[in-house]
Amino acid sequence: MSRTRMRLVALATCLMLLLPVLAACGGTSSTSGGSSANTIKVGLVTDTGGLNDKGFNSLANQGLQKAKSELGIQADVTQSTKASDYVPNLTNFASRGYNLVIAVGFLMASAVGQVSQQYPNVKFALIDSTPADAKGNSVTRSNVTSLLFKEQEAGALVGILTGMLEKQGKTPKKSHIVGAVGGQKIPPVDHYIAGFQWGVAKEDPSAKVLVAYSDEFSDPTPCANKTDTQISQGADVVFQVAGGCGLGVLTEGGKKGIYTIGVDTDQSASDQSVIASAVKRVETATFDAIKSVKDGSFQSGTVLFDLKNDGVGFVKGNLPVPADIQTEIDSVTNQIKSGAVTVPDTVKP
Amino acid sequence: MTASTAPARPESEAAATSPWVERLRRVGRALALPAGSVVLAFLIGAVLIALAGGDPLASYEALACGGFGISCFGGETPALQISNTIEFITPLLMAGLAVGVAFRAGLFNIGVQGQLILGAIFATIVGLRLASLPGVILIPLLMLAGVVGGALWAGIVGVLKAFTGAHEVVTTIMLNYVAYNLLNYLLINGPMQAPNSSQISLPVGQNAQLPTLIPQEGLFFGQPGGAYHASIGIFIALAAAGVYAFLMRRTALGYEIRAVGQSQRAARYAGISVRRTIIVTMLISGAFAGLTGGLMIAGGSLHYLYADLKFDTTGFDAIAVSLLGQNVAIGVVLSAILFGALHAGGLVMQSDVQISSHIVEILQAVILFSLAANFLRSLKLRLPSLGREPAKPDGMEAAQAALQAEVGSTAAAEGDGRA
Amino acid sequence: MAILSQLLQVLVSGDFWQLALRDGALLALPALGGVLSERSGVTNIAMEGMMLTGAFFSVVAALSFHNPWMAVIVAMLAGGAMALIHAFISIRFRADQIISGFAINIAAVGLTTFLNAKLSNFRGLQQVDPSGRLPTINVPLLDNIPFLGQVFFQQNIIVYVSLALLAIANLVLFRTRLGLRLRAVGEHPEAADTAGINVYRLRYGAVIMSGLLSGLAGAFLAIGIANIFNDNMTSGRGYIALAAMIFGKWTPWGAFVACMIFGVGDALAASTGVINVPQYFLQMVPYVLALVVLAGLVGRSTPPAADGIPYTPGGE
Amino acid sequence: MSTEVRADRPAAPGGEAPYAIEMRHIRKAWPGVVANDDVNLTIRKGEIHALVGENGAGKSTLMNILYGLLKPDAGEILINGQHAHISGPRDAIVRGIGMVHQHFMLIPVFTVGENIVLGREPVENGDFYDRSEVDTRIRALSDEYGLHINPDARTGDLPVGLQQRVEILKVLYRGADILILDEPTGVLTPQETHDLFAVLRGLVRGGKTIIFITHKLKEVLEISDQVTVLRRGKVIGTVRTKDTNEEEIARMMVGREVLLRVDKAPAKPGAAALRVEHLTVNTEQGLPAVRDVSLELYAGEILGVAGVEGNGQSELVAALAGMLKPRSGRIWIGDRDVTEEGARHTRHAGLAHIPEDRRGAGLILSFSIAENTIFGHQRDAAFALRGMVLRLHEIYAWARRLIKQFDVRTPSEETPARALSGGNQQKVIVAREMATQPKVLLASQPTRGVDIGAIEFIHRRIVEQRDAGAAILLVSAELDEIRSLSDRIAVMYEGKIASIEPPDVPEERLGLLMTGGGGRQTHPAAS
Repeated sequence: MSRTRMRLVALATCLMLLLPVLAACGGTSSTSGGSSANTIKVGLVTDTGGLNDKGFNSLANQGLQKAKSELGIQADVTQSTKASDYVPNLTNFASRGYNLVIAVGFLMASAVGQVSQQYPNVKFALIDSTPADAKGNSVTRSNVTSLLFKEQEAGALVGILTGMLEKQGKTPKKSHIVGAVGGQKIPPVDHYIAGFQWGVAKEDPSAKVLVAYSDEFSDPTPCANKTDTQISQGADVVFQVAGGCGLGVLTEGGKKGIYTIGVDTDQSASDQSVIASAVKRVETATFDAIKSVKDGSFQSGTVLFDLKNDGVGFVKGNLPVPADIQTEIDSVTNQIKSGAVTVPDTVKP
Repeated sequence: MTASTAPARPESEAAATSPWVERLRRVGRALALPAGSVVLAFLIGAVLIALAGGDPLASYEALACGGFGISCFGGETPALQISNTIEFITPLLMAGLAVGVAFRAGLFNIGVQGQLILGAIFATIVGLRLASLPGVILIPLLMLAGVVGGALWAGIVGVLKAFTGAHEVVTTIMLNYVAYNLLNYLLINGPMQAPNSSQISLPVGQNAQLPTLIPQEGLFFGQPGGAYHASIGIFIALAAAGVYAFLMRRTALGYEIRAVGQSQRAARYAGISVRRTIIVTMLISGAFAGLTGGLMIAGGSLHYLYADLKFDTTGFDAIAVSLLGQNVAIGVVLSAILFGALHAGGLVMQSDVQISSHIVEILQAVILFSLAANFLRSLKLRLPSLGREPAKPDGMEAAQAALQAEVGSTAAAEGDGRA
Repeated sequence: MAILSQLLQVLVSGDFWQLALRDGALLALPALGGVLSERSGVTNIAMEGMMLTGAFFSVVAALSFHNPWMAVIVAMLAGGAMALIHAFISIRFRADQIISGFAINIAAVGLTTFLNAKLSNFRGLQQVDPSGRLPTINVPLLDNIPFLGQVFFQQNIIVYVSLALLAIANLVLFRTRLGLRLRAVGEHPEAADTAGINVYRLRYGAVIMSGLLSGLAGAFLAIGIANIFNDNMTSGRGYIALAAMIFGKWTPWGAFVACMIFGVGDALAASTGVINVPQYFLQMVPYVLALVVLAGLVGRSTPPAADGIPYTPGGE
Repeated sequence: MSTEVRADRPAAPGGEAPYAIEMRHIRKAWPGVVANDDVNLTIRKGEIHALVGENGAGKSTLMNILYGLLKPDAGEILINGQHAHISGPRDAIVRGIGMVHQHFMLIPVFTVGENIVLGREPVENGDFYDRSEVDTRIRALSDEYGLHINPDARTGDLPVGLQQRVEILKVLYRGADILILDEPTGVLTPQETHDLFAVLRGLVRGGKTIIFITHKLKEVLEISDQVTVLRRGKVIGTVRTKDTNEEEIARMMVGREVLLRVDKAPAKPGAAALRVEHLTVNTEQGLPAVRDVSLELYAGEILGVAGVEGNGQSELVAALAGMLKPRSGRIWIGDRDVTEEGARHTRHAGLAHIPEDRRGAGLILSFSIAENTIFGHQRDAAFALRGMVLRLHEIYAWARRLIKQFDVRTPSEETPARALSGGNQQKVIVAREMATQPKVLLASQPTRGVDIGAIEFIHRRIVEQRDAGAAILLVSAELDEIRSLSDRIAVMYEGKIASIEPPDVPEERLGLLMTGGGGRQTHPAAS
């Protein structure tokens, strides 16, 4: 009996050790790298939100997939499940000679700063931030392009709409109180909110803008709850700036009969209450970055996406925009585009 | 009851075997089931991958590449993959020990994540405040700070359990949430937020970072040295595993911890202070957890504190690591290697063959199911020696022992085998 | 002082308590599931996973059937299926129930994330349109009562269901034959077995009930509150429910009291803009409160005598 | 009401079948052990049939098979002449078989009524438990059999004798015709045993059949009509009680001549080794257990403590051993006041303790034998450097020595204690506690649940310790054990020492003292 057991243990151990080796033996014939050497290889690394985040990870992936089908590149994705995955994931693509590695999210700034330095021949695109050095300071690297958005300009336009509606008493409660629910307190989120504050104040100086952060991007409940509180404080228009969590803002607003504003992409289909969306065309930015590598026009430094180049914008929702308001929005749009006005990007307390 | 009919095991078997053979056999017995569970899980995983439209063989090749640096056909550098895996193993092993030591005393520490966060906070503070100290002094201080932070957090649990009986599952979960909010407070417009950023602290300086296994300058295996992040942290973790083994097997304290985990009544009989042992155990558990936090700051690829640490799953993965390793040092080491490799491999698997890395979580679950349920027992009819040993973590036998005492079974070992 | 008056202002608002009750009732479902499972002698830490699975499948079903009731049924079945795995492994294979429960939680994360990506082509499942959402029911007349009307009679239908289930479970557990037998099985399975009670059937039933209830909670979360599925959206609620169950000493009402502490906590967290305390300290309050109450008032919680011990007939 | 319960049972085949139960060629084996080997057992209707054998002889296995808790590997069962397939207790109950288990199948947190009706609960309005109906039925049943009990008392609060009454009522409530009683007298006083026998005789007169499992030969002779002896899983024989005697049954049980008396020389008491003054101890739950007890225990004597379980013996021992803090009073070992010392230092002062709960306190079942041989001494210099690092080499050597000296049957010192038989487990404890040559030895139920061979061995060792000058406090529920080993006998009743008697005190007087000096022991729940 004991001998049988010993043999079994031995067998199991050998199997364990051998499995990978066998796998290795089985496949030694295949060559490393892709079959066609001149195919552009692009790797996308998501932040911990993952591809299903209904926010910038998902949008970046859409841009990548579009590039795959339209430009014929090789497109591979890795999802990070922890913050400590960022560097290994970026390195994984960089070390294998990918032409472009796309990092999605503000929180990957220092990871990109680190890896891009080690792989100067690999190009990087970082969405929402500039790379940071070991001390956490923003740096420029010759192989990194930072895709930054002037979210405040999109925020300003939905703010104009909101302010006008409040001023004209066309909001559900005519309360002159509006709200914004952010996900995490990070610059891209705050830019939106700052623009929104500016827009609202411009049209209805008496209006109050409530601001809250949910500290959550995936669970919609905290966002719905924050919305609830803002509604009970009198808010009748709430702007969501919290990705997947913020979808809770939209439905909660719909339930309570107020207006809501979507973010990043046209979210008017999400709920009837969505009167407009402040969009940020991450998919376009991603696509453009890939295209620039493909056609050799890649430039390091910062690429700014704003109203002028249609990188951010205003999209109508389920409420017909009255002509006077539309006129005002158009005029502010032109002023911003022309540089006549500058929208602030820091949230006022 | 009935089991009292079973006499002692026949002596003939024993007389013939030397202690070494006995010991070897015991190791084999302990390893056979987990190993079998892993193999079984991979078979089931292959079916899942095929169902999802993937190629199981290619997927496992990528997994093995990412995990162990073997069978790499996508242009990966094996050494780099191994380095990544080591980087992932380190905190898992350390945190697995934290869970394990508590399990040994019959305590279920779900709060390793919170303790780890406290450890990381303390370590970061020391790393930043004493940045001018040389590494040989700063690094030990930083680790010590982590230990203190974690032990403090877990110590609350121990004290509450010992003096009020408050259930550790509740208190650890509560303290996790307190720790998450503390972390948020510090990093979001709080005292530790980096000046030009949000959600993160400043990184600790070079002096506070653990030396990496491969020099940071120059090319190694075709890759820049800086790409290799595996640090001597792995040796710290392995040393901790050694300490754990020594503590459990060779010290009176470990003996007492195990006794308390098996039967508090018996411990009292032996003159062991149950309260003191519970508190000490939680302090040790928290120290391991806090050291994990210290290692994450001083080792790894990010040397700063970040708010997303609250969404990090290390403290929970560690529970699986500890359970799979049956709370034995060598078992925890092996299962940390397995889980670390699976995690690293999953990332590569997704990038190479576009099979979602979440399949790895399903694999982990199947491994645990298979281990817990001991499916291999069904093979017992054919192979009578397999599956006799109960695959039960040491610390959780207490209740069973109590029951057996109650029903008067004397041949529980046989009973387990039979069951 | 300003803080106190702000706090007071929050505490007397109907909105606050409406929210607290909703989240308390949400947590009460998995907590109740845990109570039933553990009362029957099967340790259950898998509520998180069962809830997440329920949430996912409720959205899948709501998107395909545009009917919340179908979605609720599908969610409960999904939660029940996860529970069945736990039951099968715990009861039939006499597994360590902590390992099994933990594996359920891991499996649920992997499975739902994997399927979410698969079904939505990596975009995440869409939002549930109003036809697929669980309705809020305003009880006629009663909903006009000041304050109380808003808190108790303007709630999502599942809140009423949850409260009713709590009352029913309490009655069943402590007043009926079924409850007596269930408790007997959890206290002393041999005694129950020798009295001719089918230990396994009751244990299977109770564990599956915990899955159905957790699945229902998942549906409530996904198509009653959020109307969407996001990866890992339960974010630890199952563990909070586990804590509530222990806190409440394995009784339905005790667990509910604990759930209400966390419901109030959620409502407090939502009120961060109103009360002038750093947000994160405010959000700590419920957890610190639970710690203090547990340590000071509740003390030792003793599980059912046979909780977590697999049963083998004949005394081995 | 009992007619209703009986209604769903197949009709008895009338008087023509003489046997209530026939078990034929029953075999049951575990890996490596044959618990029942081709066992044949025939029980006549209306008789009291004693089933005797040593621990581990297979009695309980056989009865668990009959009750459906275990499945036999082979063999058949006939009940009232009809083949019966019993796949669970439910089948057994339906066929009129009831079992009173040695370890009570009672749920401490349930009321008496709930325990009795469990599985056959009267309900109203659907599924609601009908408490008043339960009370009515139990009252009726109590009156019928003269077994009085309060149905609303919490079962865990009752003394053991009353708990047994609940068990019997449980069986009767289910309308059992055939009652299996597994070691029913182990926990009873002589009076309670006497009362139980009266009840059993009454039941037989009322047409019941009783199978009585025991290892107490006197009781076999007193109550049974037939005796079947099992040894190592086999039936050695079935004899009519009238035609046999104690010695013959003992020989059949053990397979050799058995010395039923302990040989010992008269005690030579020395100085007081243990002094207790006005000791008052509460249970862990805070209920008074020991009330103002004073005693002196001399070197070289065995003081037996007799008493019904639950009269403070356990708490007295726990307090002496330093496991329970006394509320008041003082304890000295020699000249050292150990009242506040705790278990560890009390042990250092020269006290050893064989605990009553072998598996729950005396051993850690998952620990190896070697580890168990230092249990309580794990920080002693002999086994741990500076009290911290275990000296494995010394520990293993120590364990091997004890195994040899005390004849522990084990494959090796690294075998987990769980794998040993009850007798060998107890030998490990006895070895550990005696090997330190204690000044004071507390021996609590030292032979409970171990086989005759081990009992003899342990008794001999206890006497040896006495002769070597140890002061021994022996607590046992077995009056025979107390009477044959003790030099003096202290009787405990309700936390006090009722009297100290010489060893040759008549059993009747002991019984009287154990129950409060004369009257029947009454409990509020019994009325």
